[in-house]
Amino acid sequence: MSTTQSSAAVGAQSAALDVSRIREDFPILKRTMNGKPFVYLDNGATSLKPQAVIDAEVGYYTELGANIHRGVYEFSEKASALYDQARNKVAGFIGARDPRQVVFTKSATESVNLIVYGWALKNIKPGDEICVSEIEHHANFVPWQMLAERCGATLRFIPMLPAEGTLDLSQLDQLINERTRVVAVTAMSNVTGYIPPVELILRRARAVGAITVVDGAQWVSHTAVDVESLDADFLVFSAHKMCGPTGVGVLYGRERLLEEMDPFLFGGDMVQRVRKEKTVFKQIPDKFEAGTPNIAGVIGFGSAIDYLLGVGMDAIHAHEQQLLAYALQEASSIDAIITYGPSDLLLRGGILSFNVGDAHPHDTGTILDEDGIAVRTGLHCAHPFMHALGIPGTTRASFYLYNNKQDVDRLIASVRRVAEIFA
Amino acid sequence: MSTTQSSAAVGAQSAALDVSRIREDFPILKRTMNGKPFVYLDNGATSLKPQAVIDAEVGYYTELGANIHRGVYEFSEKASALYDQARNKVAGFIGARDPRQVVFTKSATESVNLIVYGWALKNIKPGDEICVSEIEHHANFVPWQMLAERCGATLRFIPMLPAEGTLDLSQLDQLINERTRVVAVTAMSNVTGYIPPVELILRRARAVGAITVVDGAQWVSHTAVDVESLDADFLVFSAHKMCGPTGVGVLYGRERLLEEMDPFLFGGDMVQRVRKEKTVFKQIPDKFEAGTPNIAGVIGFGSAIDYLLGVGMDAIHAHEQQLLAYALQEASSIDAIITYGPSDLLLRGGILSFNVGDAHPHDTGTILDEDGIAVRTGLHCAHPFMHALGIPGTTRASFYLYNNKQDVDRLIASVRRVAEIFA
Amino acid sequence: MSLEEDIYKEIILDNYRSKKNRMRLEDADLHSEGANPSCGDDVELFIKLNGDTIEAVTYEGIGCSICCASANLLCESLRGRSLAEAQQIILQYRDMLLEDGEPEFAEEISDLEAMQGVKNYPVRIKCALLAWNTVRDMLQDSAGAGDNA
Amino acid sequence: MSLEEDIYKEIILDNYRSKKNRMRLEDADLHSEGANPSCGDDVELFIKLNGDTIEAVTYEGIGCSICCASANLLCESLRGRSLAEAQQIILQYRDMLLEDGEPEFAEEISDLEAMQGVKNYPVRIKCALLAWNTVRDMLQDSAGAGDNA
Ligand SMILES: Cc1ncc(COP(=O)(O)O)c(C=O)c1O
Ligand SMILES: Cc1ncc(COP(=O)(O)O)c(C=O)c1O
Repeated sequence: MSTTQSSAAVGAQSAALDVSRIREDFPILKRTMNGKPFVYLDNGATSLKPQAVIDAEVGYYTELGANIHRGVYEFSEKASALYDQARNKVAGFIGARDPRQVVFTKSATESVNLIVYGWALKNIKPGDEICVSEIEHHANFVPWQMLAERCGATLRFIPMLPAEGTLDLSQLDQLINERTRVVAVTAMSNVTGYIPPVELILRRARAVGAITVVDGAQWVSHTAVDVESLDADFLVFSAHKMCGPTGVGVLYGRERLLEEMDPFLFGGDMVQRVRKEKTVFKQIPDKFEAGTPNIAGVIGFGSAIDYLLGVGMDAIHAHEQQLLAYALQEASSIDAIITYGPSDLLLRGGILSFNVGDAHPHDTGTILDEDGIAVRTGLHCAHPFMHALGIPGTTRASFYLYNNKQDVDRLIASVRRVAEIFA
Repeated sequence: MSTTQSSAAVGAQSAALDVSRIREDFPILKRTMNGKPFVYLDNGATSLKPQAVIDAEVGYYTELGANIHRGVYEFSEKASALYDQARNKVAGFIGARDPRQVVFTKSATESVNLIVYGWALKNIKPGDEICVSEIEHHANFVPWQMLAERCGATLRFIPMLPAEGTLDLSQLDQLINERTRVVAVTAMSNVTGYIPPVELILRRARAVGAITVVDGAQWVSHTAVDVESLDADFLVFSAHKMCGPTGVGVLYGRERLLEEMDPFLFGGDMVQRVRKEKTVFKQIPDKFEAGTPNIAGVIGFGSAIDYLLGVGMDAIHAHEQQLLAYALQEASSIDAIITYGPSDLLLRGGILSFNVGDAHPHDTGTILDEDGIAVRTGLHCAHPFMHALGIPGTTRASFYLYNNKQDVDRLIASVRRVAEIFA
Repeated sequence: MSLEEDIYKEIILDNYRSKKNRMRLEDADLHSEGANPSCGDDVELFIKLNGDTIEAVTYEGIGCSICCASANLLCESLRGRSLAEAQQIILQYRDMLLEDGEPEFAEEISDLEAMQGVKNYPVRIKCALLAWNTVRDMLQDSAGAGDNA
Repeated sequence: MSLEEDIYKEIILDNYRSKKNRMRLEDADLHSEGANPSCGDDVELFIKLNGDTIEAVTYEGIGCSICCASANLLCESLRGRSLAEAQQIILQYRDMLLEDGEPEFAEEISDLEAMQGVKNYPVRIKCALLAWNTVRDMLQDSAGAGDNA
């Protein structure tokens, strides 16, 4: 995985972002929340949008307005071209060889389900095994659980080591074996920011001929990604977590597999020829994009990709690493705080999950909210994870390119207040 | 169906819209296309967006930005409230008793597929019959064809009468019989604007205990709808055809059926409790809304509903009827034109489908484009329809609230040019 | 208005931390579970009846300070009450949070008034109601079941 | 630049309407179908070979004036040609529409130049290319098949 390399280079690189210039691009950062300047540390849930992305969506609505791939008039052709360009941009962003490997869905969640309905339901047989990890987001777990139930397959879990929330790979060769048909694993935990050794897991999966699914929802937004060297069969992610609009997801897939797969949603635009007796479907990626897509969203996503590339993914990654290191250092001065995740920062993206004394995460969130700070609290759609740790959730601060040290200082000050109240 | 009543009242009512004021609300109408003032007559494909809807989307991105249903902070709570309000508005708009009957999808197309995957695949058995009409859009045909194929069921067609593109109901009692499990029918043809006697078809379907699915993609946008009196099991439609954003669809369903249905997409936010062994799903509608939804789109849709209600659906319907009558009258003076659809305007929404001499629709579209007029040309995602008529497609002009007589005049003038070139 | 004044005052934190009523009742007559999936709060209630009187009431579960404090206060204020009295108290409690009712709790359960500050934080009202809605539904269901029998 | 000057001129409309080459060849040696799903154009080509020479070439299908006119012109200009000559003409035709190549067709097939105006309407270029891409692929495939044999 290219991550390890780029994060290893962080110290040397010092590719400092011009964060104050970047902050100018995000209009919402001028707002106040509960009377305090807005500090947004909920990037794991969704990212803020730069003006360029908002403008791209508005531009589509005020200058083109038309549906795509169906009109012979100028505005429709222009909208179609922008839509197709967005696909090219996404393909380029992740290093896909061919834009036809990029399918637009409505979310990373739909992308995983597309794999399950289009590939897995017809290929998984009773007795087959599906291997996931214990730290998966529900989006990359519940669909596989449903699949196992429907097909009579067995679900196996790469266990979590409670100490640092990392994966225990010591039994990998038993967990992924010749009965394993699918290995689905996250490239970055949305709870702790932990970046598992996906390369290793995928290598083992390929050795037994299993299909590999990588959940990149947290990862693609924060790191330079190269799907060719990752060598996964499928990669899923969401636009809204990477400066793009809501309602757009991506399924990247190996060409051969996408071609083998059944269509998932049926309807207009995915068909070549429809007769009462028989329908012939289009080729990939069209056969997976039935109906009118989220045109404005996809066009806005194209502009988000441009924006991120303009800033530079390696620089973003390095910046988040610095913020995380700073936050951890500051947090360590608060007695009552417990943080989760690996102590080796090279194994982590910019997420700080914690609890304060006996304050419930919900209480912590409310106090931070009063101080103008947005964080996520609770189970983070990762019930099995929390269950394994035996905690009622965490408070999660997650960083992105527009966050700065002041944001961390505000966070730490507010956490101190939590510690005092619940002393 | 309430349609027939309201359209019957058109003559008397003369609820004239203030179209020039309405046009002010749509910024794109100030544009030119190919150097000519833009005439948008492609409303069947997608509608233009009023400033209020654009503002609602932008407002979400610039003032809230947060994900919904997961945050304890102010902006997330506000975004959640707006999202939930949009559901209430949609429910009110179609006269649903309970907002929980409104499921947000990404499109009408996904809504039909949700019914197929969530209800039909587990209920349809070999030998069962599914009845659709020959004039369906692919969105309400291809999913049923796939279902029939997978389940060994038989697809039956309510045939089209080629003369006016209306449905032949003379064999209805044989076509819908005690083996019929599903009856799926459009409430308004996207090719001709024909409004079939859905009430009659649904009554027969209920008599044999079949599930009824109404495709309202063209209908809900143009008519006051009351699902209670329609008494259908399911109704599907898309926001983008009714002044709303792209990437949002609706599945309305009868409570009992929605509750019986399996979830369709699996992941976060649709679960109550997830354990490695077993997952408990949320209630309707949440169990159908896995993952981060199109938050900006749904909030924008809420504002589109407000906008349409502000103008008044009966007035919109009457206005389109007047435009259609005018367009048909003007068109009749062009020798080479052939128009499709019922001669009785009470059976029609505001769509004019036509061909000119031996000009292929594509040629017509190009000439109209040069004259600044946006229309749709081709098969309109209704191959079986075109096949039944034996034509290579049509040119379709479709009206909406912001169209006026000048638009029709411009259309007619350009069609004359087509007739001259292809004389 | 500040969190320390409205919510995070001693009386609530004490009730949050109290383990007194936090246990399962193995011989409960009534038992029910309530959850707020959006925040992960999850509460189980146990009631032991003696005729029409609530002899014992306890709770178990996971929740924030407001959720747990309100559950503990619930146990404290319903123990020893008749079902009719209990229903009256539940009504008053809900009114305090949902309507603009000024609370007029009897002296011995006036601690319940401490929850009034939650009103200033609309997001948290559902935390303060979870246990109370659960007990209300539980009593209604059992009354309904009685009617049917 | 206007449609009447660039596209809808007599030579194209005549080729669009011509029925001369519009038929199936039952004894064709090569047969292939091409489609532009986005506009519904759908063309079938039939070629009868005599050694290396295209003895007959016809088309069938549904398409706009540009699509059908270009298919008819294709038949007119490839009939009687050797495969090598045909490939040369196809190359030139595609260059005319896709590159900035000034067409230099031989006198007897100079009607092909009429299609040049389509360049001003980028949306329609794919209509003008459908039959020509289909024949190119068909000849390439058959050459490839020959090599393998
Ligand atoms: C009658 C009809 N049904 C269904 C659809 C599908 O709508 P969407 O593309 O928004 O899913 C359309 C739109 O093209 C339509 O006209
Ligand atoms: C690791 C991970 N996977 C998947 C998802 C699902 O993304 P979405 O809600 O956009 O479908 C998320 C986002 O919450 C995530 O953090």
